[in-house]
Parts: sequence; C-alpha cells; structure tokens
Amino acid sequence: MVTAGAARPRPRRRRAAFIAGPHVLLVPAAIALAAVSVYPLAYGIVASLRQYRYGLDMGFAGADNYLNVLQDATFLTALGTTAKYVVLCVLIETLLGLGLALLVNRQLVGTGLWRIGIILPMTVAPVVVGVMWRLIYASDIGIADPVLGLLGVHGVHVLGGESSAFLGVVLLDVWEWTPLMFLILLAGLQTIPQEPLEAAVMDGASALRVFFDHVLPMLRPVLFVAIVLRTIDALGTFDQVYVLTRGGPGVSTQLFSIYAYNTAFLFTQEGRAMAMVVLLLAAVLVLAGIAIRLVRLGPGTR
Amino acid sequence: MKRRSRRALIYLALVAAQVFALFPFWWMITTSLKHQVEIFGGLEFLPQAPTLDNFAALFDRYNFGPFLANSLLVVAFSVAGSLLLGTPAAYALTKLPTESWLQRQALIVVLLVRMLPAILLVIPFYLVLANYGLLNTRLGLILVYTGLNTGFVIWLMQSFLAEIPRDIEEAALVDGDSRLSALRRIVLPLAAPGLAATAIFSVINIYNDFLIALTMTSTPDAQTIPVGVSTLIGKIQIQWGPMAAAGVVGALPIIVFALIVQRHFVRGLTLGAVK
Amino acid sequence: MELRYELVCKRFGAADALIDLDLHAPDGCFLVMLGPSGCGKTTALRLLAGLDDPTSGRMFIGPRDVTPLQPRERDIAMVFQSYALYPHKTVAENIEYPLRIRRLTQTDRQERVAQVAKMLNIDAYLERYPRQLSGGQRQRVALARAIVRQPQAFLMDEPLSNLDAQLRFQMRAELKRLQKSLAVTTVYVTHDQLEAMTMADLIAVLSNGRLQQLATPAEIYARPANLFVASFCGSPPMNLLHGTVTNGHFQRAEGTFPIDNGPASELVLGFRPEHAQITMRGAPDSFAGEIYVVEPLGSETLVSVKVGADRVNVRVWSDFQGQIGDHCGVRPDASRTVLFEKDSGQLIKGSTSGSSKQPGTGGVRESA
Amino acid sequence: MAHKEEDVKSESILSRQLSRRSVLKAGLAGAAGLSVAPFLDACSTFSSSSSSGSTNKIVIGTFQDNAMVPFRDVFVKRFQSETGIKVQYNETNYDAWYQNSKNDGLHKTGAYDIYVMDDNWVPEFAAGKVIQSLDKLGFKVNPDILANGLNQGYWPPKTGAKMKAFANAQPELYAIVIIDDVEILYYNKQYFDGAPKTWDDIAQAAQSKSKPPSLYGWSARGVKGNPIVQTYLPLLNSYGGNFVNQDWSPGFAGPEGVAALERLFSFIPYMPSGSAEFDTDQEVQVLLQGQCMALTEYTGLTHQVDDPAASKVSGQINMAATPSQEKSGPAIGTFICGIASGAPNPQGAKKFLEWFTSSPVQIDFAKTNGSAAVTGSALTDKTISSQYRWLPAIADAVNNSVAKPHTPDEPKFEDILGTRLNEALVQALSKKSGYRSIASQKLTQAANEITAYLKQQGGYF
Repeated sequence: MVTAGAARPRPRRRRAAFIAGPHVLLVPAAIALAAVSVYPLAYGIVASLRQYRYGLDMGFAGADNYLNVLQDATFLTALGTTAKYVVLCVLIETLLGLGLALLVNRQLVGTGLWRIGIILPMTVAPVVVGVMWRLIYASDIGIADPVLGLLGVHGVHVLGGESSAFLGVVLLDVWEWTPLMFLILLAGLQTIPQEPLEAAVMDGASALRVFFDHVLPMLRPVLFVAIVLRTIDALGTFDQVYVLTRGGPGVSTQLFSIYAYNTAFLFTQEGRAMAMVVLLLAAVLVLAGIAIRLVRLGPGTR
Repeated sequence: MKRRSRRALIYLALVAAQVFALFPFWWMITTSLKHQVEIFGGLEFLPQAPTLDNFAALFDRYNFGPFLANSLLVVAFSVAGSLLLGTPAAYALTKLPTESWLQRQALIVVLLVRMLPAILLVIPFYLVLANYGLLNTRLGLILVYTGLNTGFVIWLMQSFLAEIPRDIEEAALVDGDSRLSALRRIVLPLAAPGLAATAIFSVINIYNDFLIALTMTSTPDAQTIPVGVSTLIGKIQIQWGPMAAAGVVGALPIIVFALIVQRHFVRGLTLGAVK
Repeated sequence: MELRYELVCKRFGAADALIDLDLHAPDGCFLVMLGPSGCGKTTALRLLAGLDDPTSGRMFIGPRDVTPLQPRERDIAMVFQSYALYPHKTVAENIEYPLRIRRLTQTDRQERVAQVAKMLNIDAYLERYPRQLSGGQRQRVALARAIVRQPQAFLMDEPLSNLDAQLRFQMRAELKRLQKSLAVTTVYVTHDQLEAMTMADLIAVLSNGRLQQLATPAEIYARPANLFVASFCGSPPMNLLHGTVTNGHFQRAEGTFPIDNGPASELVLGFRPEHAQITMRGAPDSFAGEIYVVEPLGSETLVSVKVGADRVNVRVWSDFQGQIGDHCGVRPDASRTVLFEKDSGQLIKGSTSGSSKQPGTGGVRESA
Repeated sequence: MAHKEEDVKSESILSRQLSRRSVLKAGLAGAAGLSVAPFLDACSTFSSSSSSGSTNKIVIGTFQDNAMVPFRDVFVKRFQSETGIKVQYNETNYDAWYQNSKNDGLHKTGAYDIYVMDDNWVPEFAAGKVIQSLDKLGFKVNPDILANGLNQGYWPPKTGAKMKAFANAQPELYAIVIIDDVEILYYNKQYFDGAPKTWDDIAQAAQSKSKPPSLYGWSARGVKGNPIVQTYLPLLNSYGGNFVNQDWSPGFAGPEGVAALERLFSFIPYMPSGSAEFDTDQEVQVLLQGQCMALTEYTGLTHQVDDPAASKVSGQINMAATPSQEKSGPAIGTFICGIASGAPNPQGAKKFLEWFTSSPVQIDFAKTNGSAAVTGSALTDKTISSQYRWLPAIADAVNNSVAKPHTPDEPKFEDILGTRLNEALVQALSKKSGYRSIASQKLTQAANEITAYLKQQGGYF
C-alpha cells in the first residue's frame, strides 16, 4: 500500500477544456456582474467618504457624510416611511396574492382568462403606472375623489393629504405587484401534492386546519422566495412615486430612494447620497442575515 | 345549494379583482382619447368626441417615434446580450456539484446585485460611459442593461437548466458530441421554454427601466419610452392628454407582448421562483 | 475489444467512491458489475464512459489508453437507466443522432437506422416521439441508438430497472442474445443479482468502492470469495451459520457438522438453500431448528428454518408437508458447503464439486 | 412508483419544446448576426457627435415648457436659415434636463453647446464650471436687456448675499437671459374694477363675489417643492420678507413671512380644496374654465388665455404685476442660457445667443404670441403692447422683481421650504383655522432646517 501510491498510474494532464469548461463559462458573466456591482459599490463607498460641492470633488471628508446623514431628520423620516411602505405593501400583496391564488387554484371556467387580466398591471413600466394613477387620483380630473364621494367620504383629495397620499401610493404598489405574488404563489400551490391534503381531510380536518397545518408549511419555501424578492424590489421603489407625488405632500411619501435621488441629483450632494445608500445596504444586509437565520432556525424547515 | 353560492362568491371576487386590475388601463385609454377641454370637463367614462390628437402630438411633437425605436433596439440587443452571457454561466453553475459553495454564493451574489439601488449605479455608470464616449448612445444603454440583466438571466436559467436530466446531456456526449455541441444541440433546445420565459422577463425589465435610461441619455438619439413619458410631466405643466397617450403607447408593446407569450410568462415565474 | 481498469480510484470530496479497481474483460465478454446502490459500480461505468474523471488510475479499451480521452473519442455507446432519449427528436432522429455526428451520408444513416430498428422491432414507431412510446419501446430505442453506432463497447447502466417484471424477463433474454450476436464487449451495471447471474459471462461484484470478486456466474455461485458476495448473490442468498471448529467439526449449540479442515477457531459455514435437507430434529450432521415459514413457489417450496438466532433457507420439493412451528433439523450437503473466516470474511475452503440445481430431497421425518 | 412519476413529470416539461426549437435556432442566429449592428450604430453616433463639433452646427438642450414654443418653432428655424448654422434642439423633462445638463457640463461630454436653464441653476453651474464664462468668450451684452433679468446671469451675484468663498470675486456673466419669465397677476376683469393693486383688494373681491366651487376667488400651486415656493414668494416679497437675508439667515420665519403665509391661507375658503396637490396645470385650469377670479402665474400662461381651444374666457383675462402689500414683490424666474463648458461649438453658441438677445430679434420675439422678451424696447413698444396687453405688466414685474438666493444650495432651500409650506397648506386646508400658528410653526421649522443645513455645508457664516 505504501508503494502503491507512487506506482499508481496517474491520469495524464488531460482534457483541460472538458474539466475546466463549466468554470470557464462563468468568467464572462462574472466579469459583467462585477462591472455592474463591484465597481459601482466600490465607487459608492469611496464617494461616501468624499465631500462634493457644486458637483465637484472637494477632497476627503472622513465620516462627515455619515455623521451628517445620521443627523438628518428628513433622512431618518424617509427610512421610516420606506420601512412602513415596504412592510405594508409586501404584507397586503402577500395576503391578497395568496387569497387570489387560493381562489384560482381550482377548477374554474376560463382560468387562463382570469390570469391574463390579473397579470397585466405588472407588465407595465412603473413610470406609466405612475401616470395611470395620477390620472385617477388627480383632484380635478381624476376619478378617485368622486368615487370616494359616492362612498360618503367627501372633501378628501387622495394626493392632498399626508396619510391619504401614503395609502394612495401603497394602493398603487398593491395594484402593480399583487399579480406577481399571485402568480408565484399560484405556481407554488400547484406544486403541492394533493394526497397529504386529501389524507388530512379524511382525518377530519377543516379547510382552515388543512390550510394552516399543511398547505402553508408546504408553501413556505415559495412564500419565502416571493417575499424576499418583493421586499428587495419594494425597497427600491422610485419611478411610480416620483411620477405620482415626488414624495409629497410634505414628506409623507418621500421614500428613501426619492430622498437619496434628490440629494444626489437635485442638491448635488453626491457623497451624502452615497453615504445614505451605503447605510441602507448595510442595514438591509444585516436584516437579511437575521431573516435568513430566523427562517433557517424556524420550525418545520427541511 | 351552498356549494353553488360559494362558487358564485368566488367568481364575484375574481370579477372584482379583474375590475380593479383593468380599470386604470381603461381610464388611461379613455383619457388619451379625450380633448384637453373634455379631460377637465367632468367625469366621462367614454370620450364624447374621441380624438387621436394626443397620439398624433406624441409622434409629431414629442419624438415618440425615435423613443419607440430606441426602446425596441436597446431591449432586443440587451436581452440577446445578457442571454448570451448569462446562459452559459447558468449552465456552468448547474455543472458544479449540487449545493456546492460556489453555486450557493453565486446565486446569493446575483440576488445582491439585484438589491443595489439604481441611485448607487447611475453615477459610476455615467462616468464610465462618459469615459468611453458612450453617453447618450444606444450602445451605452445596451452595455449597462446587458450587465445588469445578466444576473437575472443566471438566476432564472439556472433553475431551468437544472431541470434538464443529466442523462440526456451525457447521452449526447457518449454519442459523440463535445460539451459545446451537446449544449447547442441538446441542452438549449430542451431549455427553450425557459429561455423564452427568461427572455420575456428580461424584455419587461429592460423595457420598463426609467432611472438608468434617464441618466445615461439626454436626447432622442438614445432616449427610451419611459424617459419619453416622463418628458410630458413638465416642470410647471402636465400635458394630461398626451401624457395619457404616452402611457398607452408605452404600455401597449409590452402588453401585446405579454399577451402573446402569456403561457411562457407564467411558466417563467413558476420555475424561476418556485424552484 | 477487451476492457481494462488499472488501479482506478475515484474520490468525491472526502468520500472514496472507487478504490483501486483493477479488472479486465476479454473481447466480446458480457461483464456485469453487480452491487448494492452506492457500491461504486455506476461510478466505474461513468469513468469508463468518460463522463467523470478518475482521481487516479488508467482505463483501456483494447490497446488504447482512453483515460485522457473525451467521451466522444472513446467510441463507446451507453444505455442509461432513464434511457436518456432526446425528447425533442423522433425515434428515427434519436437513433440516427450518433451517426449524424459522425457525418455519415444520409443513405448510410437511413440504411443503418432501418436495419437496427428492424432488429429491435421498433420500425413501426420511427416517426413517433419518445413521449408517445411505452417504457419497453423506449428501452428498445435507447438500445437501438447504442447499437447503431457499432461501437467498440456497450455500457449499460441498469437499463432494465424501469421495466415491469414481465418485460424485464423478456428483455433480459433478448439483450443476451443481441450481445452474443453482435459480439461487442459489454459492461452492464445492475443491482439485481438475477440479471447478473442470467446474463453475464463475467460478474464483478463491488461493495463500498472495492471489487469483491471477478468470476463467472457459476464460480460466484459456488465459491463466493467472501461473505459479502455470498450474501449478495443468489435468491435467497447463501445460508451462513457462525460457529466454532473443534476436532474437524463445525460446532454450534444446535448441532455439529463435519468439515475437512479448520485452521481458524471461528468460522462461518455457508451453503445454498438447494444444498441442504430438512431432517428430523437430532438427525446426524444436522442443526436443530424450528420451521419459521413455508413458502410454496409452485415447482418447489422454500422453507425458512430458525436455527438458534439465525435463519436458514432450504429448497424442498413442493410436496413438503411441514407447518410453521414444527421442530426439524437442517442438514447441509457436505460436498457443497463452503467455509469463511469469521474475521476477514474470506473464503477458506471451496466446496468440492460444482453446484447442482436440484432441490434437495426433503421431507419431514418428525413432527412435534 | 416514484420512478414512474418522475418520468411523467420530466416528460411533460420536456415535451413541448419541439415547435420552439426552430424559433430558438432562428432567434440565436438572428441575434448573432445582428449583434454587429449596435457597434455600427455606435460608430455612426460617434461620427455624428464629432460632426457636431463642426462650426456650422449647434446643439441646444432644454426642458419642455410652453413658453419655449415660439423660441423653438420660430427663432431656432429663423437662425438656421439666416446663418446656415444648423441647430439641433432637444427638449426633455425638467428634472432630467437639470441632471443631464449638469452631468454633461461637469464631465465635458460635449453633447450640447447651449443649455437652456432655470435661473436658479446659474450659481451651481457657474461655480461647478458646468458652463463657461460668457465674458471670457467675449460675449457682447445688449445694453437694452432689462437689468433685473440680466443680473440673473452673473456669478458671483451682483446683488444679495454672497458665499464667503466668492465674496471678493468679480461678478462675471455666465448665462444670458432669453425669456424674462416672471410671475404676474392674471385676473378675470369681470370681477374687478381695474387691476387689483394689493392682496387686500383681491381678498375683498374674493370675499364678496366668489361662490366655490362654481367660482373661486383665488387659485394657487400647492405641490411641495418649487411650485408652492413660487406661490409663496410673491406674497413674501410683497410683505417685506426675504427668502434669505444678507447674512444668509432665513428671512421668512419672521412676522412678515408668517403674515404672508397667513394671507395665502386666508384664501382657503375661496380656493379649490385640492390646492395642496395643484401644479400649474390644475391651478390654471379653473381660471381658464371661468371658475376663478385671479391667480399669480408665470408668463407662459399668456399663450393660453386668449386661445378658445384652451380657454372658456378668452379675452376676459387681464394681467398686472403681482399685488403689493408693504411693497411690490414679483418673483423672477427667467429662462437663461449658458454655454456648456465642453461645448463643441462655443463660438456658434455665442453667435446664436447674441443674435437672439439683440433688440430687433427681441422685438420680433415679443411679436410672436407676445412672448416675454428681455429687452426694454420690445416690452415697452406701444404697437406690440396694444396687441399683447400683458407685455407692460411683464416689464413692470421684471423691474420690480426680487430674485431668489444666489447659491448652489438653492435647490435644497427650495426643497426644505417647499416641503414645510406644503405641509402647512395641507394642515390649513384640513383644519381651516389656526392659520397663524400653523404658518409660524412650519416656517420656523423650515428656517431651522435651512440654517442647520448651511452650517453643515459651510461657507456661509
């Protein structure tokens, strides 16, 4: 055995292309991904440590930008607004999407037709979505105010009040992205095997019990992916709100992205804007880490 | 009896969802067909004197011809480019040992890239493009979109390719194919639905982008439809009629596209997200 | 072509899938690699096909060292467990595919496809897609695709495992005939010892990545090289009784049995179910036991006897009358027993003559 | 069993490809073939942009605005035919253009020769060298140009507070005004006996004659940011308050500023209830529909008031300088042109701007729809004024106008003030009382925020 190792014929250095092949294919994409992520991120971090004035780089600023940002009440408000927005949107969209998916996940007349109608909103550019809802909400030409009037709510202008504008923006997001939740969850529901559910029914479980004891746990991985994707996207919401309210009235719909955008491009405080972005990314990464850990540690996971 | 009324309720809920989903489209379309005076004249669900003036204005005054052409060109090449880059990478990932470190990290990186806010991206991209004289060119946009979309392609295609039985590819190898020709002749044709779904989502993502196009372009030489739509929201004036028309023009190609490829669309989501 | 593995090792991460595989199959041989799942047999096949790379060692097809070659350069054909038909190609296109890659002319291709399809009785389905075929038909298409190449070797990875019992029986025979008529060296991987016994010229039994025995089916049956082979081959497998040796006798609490020699003090006595008789309890050279279950198989009956903590299977004529719980004895056929060393598990003494498939004459001499 | 099921599944997934295979093949081939095209396309873009460097072409970039229509449709064309210099005219959304032009100038990309700017961009663009000094280019200023408009183009500013770093620098002309846009009062003459002089006049008329919602006494832009600031500034100025004082302390939180905002709130019973989300378009609509007695607005509206397609009250709207109270205080917001620091053809750009601001051309400009020309001779020409009744009002307003603070941080000022004003308006609209305390509280908040920001930024105190 001792000599066998030395005497053992070694395969020649061989078929390099065949072995390395798959890894080689990763390289171009990796370069592309690095170009669009590592470079901007590095740039952003460097820029966050520099002072800009009139668009010109005035030199190293240390932690000034970070300190300024953390003392900026408007920024902190924007973070709070964003958190509220994301939680509310994702929650409503998940519940509505799940509800719709459960409704459609059965033998219905014209399933495909229902689906087409429901998915249309998510195909439209967010800018156009902003336009659509502005046409609806506008107090003089829109239809929201008269409809609210019919419902007995008079004198409310959706975009004219702070909480109503916030809810209006949330409603827009719900309109646009519930379809995504719906489709993902419907697909998830359709992969759930029917036998365990039937067995549960045979065991005498009510529909609700079956849902909570069986359907929901089995749907959990899909639900998790859907929520993560939607949360990531909701955090970056910009176009629709920009078109619809520009963050107003006051700061009621001023999401993080809008404030950071204004700071970078309107107030020409590139360094400060980058500090905001870096802070947000760090916060999100920490939260994501916690979330992943919680999910991993949670009961009922594989 | 109870069963029947429950069923009726379900349909009722679905109809409500449809109305909710479709009404904004209807309202935008009717607005786009109204004269300025009528838009402000009160609530009309149907235009009293339908006009195409708003649409004509888009193409006569607001450069929507070039915007549309730019959008289509940029989308076509960016999607093709990111598929060409991302698909081989996704294929390579499926060839790595399952659940291997690299595979997991790669997918996490892809997700992280997706998380970077556009505000972070636009300034560096602007500088790079400026450096190479690619600002305000379609090529510049194509390069940026191709890079950004590659991660998405990897993410989706990986799950599609992983579904193709390994045996089939190996059969091709034994039958005399090289890795590459097996990929071309056997794997990709089998992944065609996935490729289609990925392409669809890429088209939608890229066609709908606003902030990057807004920053990287400044003239109709390269500006895309969403930028064009935003042009109509002036500093002090909103051209409601043309804006609605622009919304219709902006949404139309993608809706028609979505309807045509509806089945793939759903499949793409199914596999991409459920896997 | 003859096939040769030379000290081939394959490691996946920290796990050894194959250790020092050294075997040789002569030209035209039907070699079956047999073993439980995870034993390394499929790995060995994939290494030979070039689908995986060995960690060390070399492989030869004929005189060629194929270790550095890509699969397509090895000139072999493979039949996969899942058949791996190209779902987007018709049957004809599937079969034709290897030829197309080799750039044969269209007439050549058509001719050979037709010929092979006829040979395998699938000429009626040539225009169908795999999904329109039954399992057996797909199996034939996969075979056809392998055969049409006229390769230097066939590699088959459990090709019959997805078929139902009836079809498997039928295909087994056809495959064997086909292999003999084509006379192409074939490596056939299976976990089914019946397939191995019925089809193979040579069987390589693998376990835990190591080759246990390479021999003809008869040899494996009669003189398994170790306890693993003994317990893996044959249905039911060889009976194995642990005991000690004193004075030329194999001894257990239930009885003693004379043996020729006994170098070690602790041995395992092995005998096939058909090489034993049910006797009355206390009969000479028998082990006392109690009938555990009686399974009539039609032409014969299989009796399972509890001998101490062990169970022993015995094949008897179908007129066997014993009942569950009856006391009895089991007497191995002295000329057909084998002995294994207990610690190493290695065979130490072969039985003196070849096997006879005759069920032992048996009958109940005593009932409780 | 398990095997079988798996088989069925993979089969169904893999079974549908067939028809698509050919499509895919064609698609890939097409993509490969076409991938050459964008490079060719890019090359042609390069060549076209390099040809823009030639002396017979200039590129003008601007934001989309109705006031620019005559400039675009008449004068750009006329310059081309008179000089043979080709003019490429690109217009885009206001914010996008601000960002694009700044980027273009900062990085000297050279996509443009002339930026049409809002006057409050001048400090930042000049300090950041986005645009080049017209003085250094040898720009010949037409002395006929009204001083208040012209002064918007200087950096450091000729008047008002100066940042420390620029306190002693000689003002240089960086941008030249092309449209003397200013806020003026529009009023429906059937409700007023002559032009209202003070805010009190308007308030009185509103109180006695308005019948909301069929007839509003006043209309305003209330959207956060620039719009509501534009609504507020004429009030603030006329009540004697400053946006910022000479020492950079905010000047609107004092009694004058509070009184000015309170005055705006006093119109709430006579204003459309959606005012907090009104921008120009909505604000103006009630006037043009005949539902509003008066409002302040920039001069672009003059193009619409007599157009029967847009207005139900054409001919009934008159114009005047914005009302005074303690003093006169119209807000100026000119369209002003700078030459890009990376301009491929600065001489062509200079030539165009000198041509356009020359007295004869300005007279023709005023004659075109009564545009807000920048020269005294054009605005005060009796024959033109008889056709376009608002021109004297514009001249009057410009001459009495108050400029915004001259600092690169002005957008941040406007954002802070505009946000808090908007909040105050929303509160006032819903509470309909307690105006003074709302005004005082929000204005103080804005002032504190601006001061804090200036301290962070440095260079002010």
